[in-house]
Amino acid sequence: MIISVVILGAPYSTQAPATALRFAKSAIAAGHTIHRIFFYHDGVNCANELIIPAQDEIHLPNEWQSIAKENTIDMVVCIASAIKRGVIDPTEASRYEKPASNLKDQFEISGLGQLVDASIHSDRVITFGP
Amino acid sequence: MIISVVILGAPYSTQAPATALRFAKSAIAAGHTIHRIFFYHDGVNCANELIIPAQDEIHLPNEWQSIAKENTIDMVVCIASAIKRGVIDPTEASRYEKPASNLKDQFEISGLGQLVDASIHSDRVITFGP
Amino acid sequence: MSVQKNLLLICRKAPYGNALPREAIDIALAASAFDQNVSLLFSGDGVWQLLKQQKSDSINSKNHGKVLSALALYGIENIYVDNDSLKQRNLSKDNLLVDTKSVTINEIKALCNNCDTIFNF
Amino acid sequence: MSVQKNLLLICRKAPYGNALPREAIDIALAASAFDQNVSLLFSGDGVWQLLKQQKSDSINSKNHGKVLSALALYGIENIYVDNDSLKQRNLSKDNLLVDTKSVTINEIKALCNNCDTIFNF
Amino acid sequence: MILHTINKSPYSSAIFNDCLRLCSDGDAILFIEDGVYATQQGTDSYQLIEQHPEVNFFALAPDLEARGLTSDQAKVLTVDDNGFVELAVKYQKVQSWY
Amino acid sequence: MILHTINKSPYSSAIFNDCLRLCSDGDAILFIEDGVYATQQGTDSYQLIEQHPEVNFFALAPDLEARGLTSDQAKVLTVDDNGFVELAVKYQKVQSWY
Repeated sequence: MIISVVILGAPYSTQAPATALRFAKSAIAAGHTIHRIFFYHDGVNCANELIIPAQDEIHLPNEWQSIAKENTIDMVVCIASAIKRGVIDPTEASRYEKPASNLKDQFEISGLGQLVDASIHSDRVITFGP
Repeated sequence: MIISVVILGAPYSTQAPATALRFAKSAIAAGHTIHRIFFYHDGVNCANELIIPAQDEIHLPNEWQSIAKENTIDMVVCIASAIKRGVIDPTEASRYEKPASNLKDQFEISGLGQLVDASIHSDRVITFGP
Repeated sequence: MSVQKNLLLICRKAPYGNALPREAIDIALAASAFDQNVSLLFSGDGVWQLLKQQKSDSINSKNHGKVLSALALYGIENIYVDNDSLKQRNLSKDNLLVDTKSVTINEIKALCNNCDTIFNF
Repeated sequence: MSVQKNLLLICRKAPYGNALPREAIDIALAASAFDQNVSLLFSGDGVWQLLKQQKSDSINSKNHGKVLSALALYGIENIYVDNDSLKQRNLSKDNLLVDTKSVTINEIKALCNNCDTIFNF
Repeated sequence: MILHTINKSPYSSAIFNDCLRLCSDGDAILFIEDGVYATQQGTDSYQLIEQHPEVNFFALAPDLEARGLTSDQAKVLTVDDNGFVELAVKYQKVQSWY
Repeated sequence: MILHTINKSPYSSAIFNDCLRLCSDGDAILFIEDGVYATQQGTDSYQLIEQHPEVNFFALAPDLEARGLTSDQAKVLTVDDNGFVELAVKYQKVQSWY
């Protein structure tokens, strides 16, 4: 089955990105295809390269990065949600004259159309709320 | 009266930083002293220099920056909350080998002792929850 | 995106305190722009979103009522409101700024069962 | 920080779903390290924080029970639990991993009225 | 005497009930943000307000206005941001419910 | 048929009630994260579970374990992460309550 996942909660504040990660791993292990992970609302913080978790805690952005790489999953960060939360790529940084960018590799900033597209091309869309 | 403010909610996700801002402005106008603003939990995102609000929306990080500058208010961002949420200063960036830092001017990263200190030296501590 | 699906957005949260209600409307607009068949149901605290005379300048926030007025511009016409939720809040359709169809719990269940995807915000 | 104040921390939220309960305990530890007089009250869903046999490896999270065990190391002894909140959840003090004083609603009001600062988490 | 602030709708969150339970006589509750939805007449939460004359109820005007609400002023007094500060000063402690 | 997920405690949030109201016969509710606190016997929320035999109730095992809880398995079946995926596949739609 083709499954897409929506993440609305921030890592280290809510459990949403961690629960979604376990779900995605199990879905892949069961032979399903994760079509896209869409990061929306506070979920966009998963893509912040500057996150430094405590040493005894799971590194959620790295985990998402790995699972996406290994399984060629599309990881899309909603642009409207991201820029107002301070998660920006080099293009935004230069457009808005910001001193740096912080979007993690393997994540891509794009529009809500990618969520609509995911809902069209997936058999299931499952949301992990804050 | 000496008042300190604690902000727990993220800007553009919750109303907390906006409500706290109006409260702080009114307190100053009434002749009170704002001793310290302590940014904790998701409130630390107020200090993210990379935030780009929509054009028709209030720029909360800039507003906090201005009010602190004009009234010499201490704005402390909790280090434990901040680094796991990807808000870091140049010191943290170099310690953890991150490609950039994003702490906004006028904000300072420090420990929870600053919250305890604020509660000792203020007549009132008021928290704005997420 | 040539496939057209039936998408139901359930708006359950009050406006202003949290950004989720606005972000939900953005999804509706995007889906409509991509020719999807979008229905909106305002239920629970979501019915507060529909209230007339919101004056959000007082809290330096974008007016949610105006956000909702974009629904008509995007041709989104299937807008439902949960009748029980209105009653529980001592509200009637006269208090609402958008033209909505008032629905019973059984009609809501039918909406949920007949769509392809549900987003619950 | 030579002044000593009475600080009451009301822990009202369940652990794991959100970081706030852990961050509240961090405040208690910091206040104690700075010689403040710290009291903790577990009330509402906060009483779940005290449950024995939490095995949070299953969700890749730090064990909240172990976080609480730091309270004793920091010499925090005024730990109260809301008796009504326990009952409402069909729990008794036998289910709890920390030694707590069970308090009634009137005792809780007295705690609130007799401290200098309240943090509600 | 304590000033309690409540920032969530009583239809979605239990904090209004939780807060009322801990209120002592003479305490105040100020509804802010989504908390102001508790102040509307003819609802269960308004009944709860009426049942607690020992508590002083207030609502933050900018939050009412933003949401298209008014207060009847009978049981719930409206205060502006300056009034919020005055309440925080008048009461000895502020306890935030969220 | 719909799989509903609930991730908040029934003592703090109204979503368990709100969700039950919208459930059709044969729908399933999976308690995840803080939602699993609804599954404990001898409580009001457990009574609510017992009163809805037309709904299939599940709880996510890793979240129960983390919190020091167990399920009696009588009215609420425990599933692991693989079981969560199986439920999402078995039911036609997933609706998330948070």
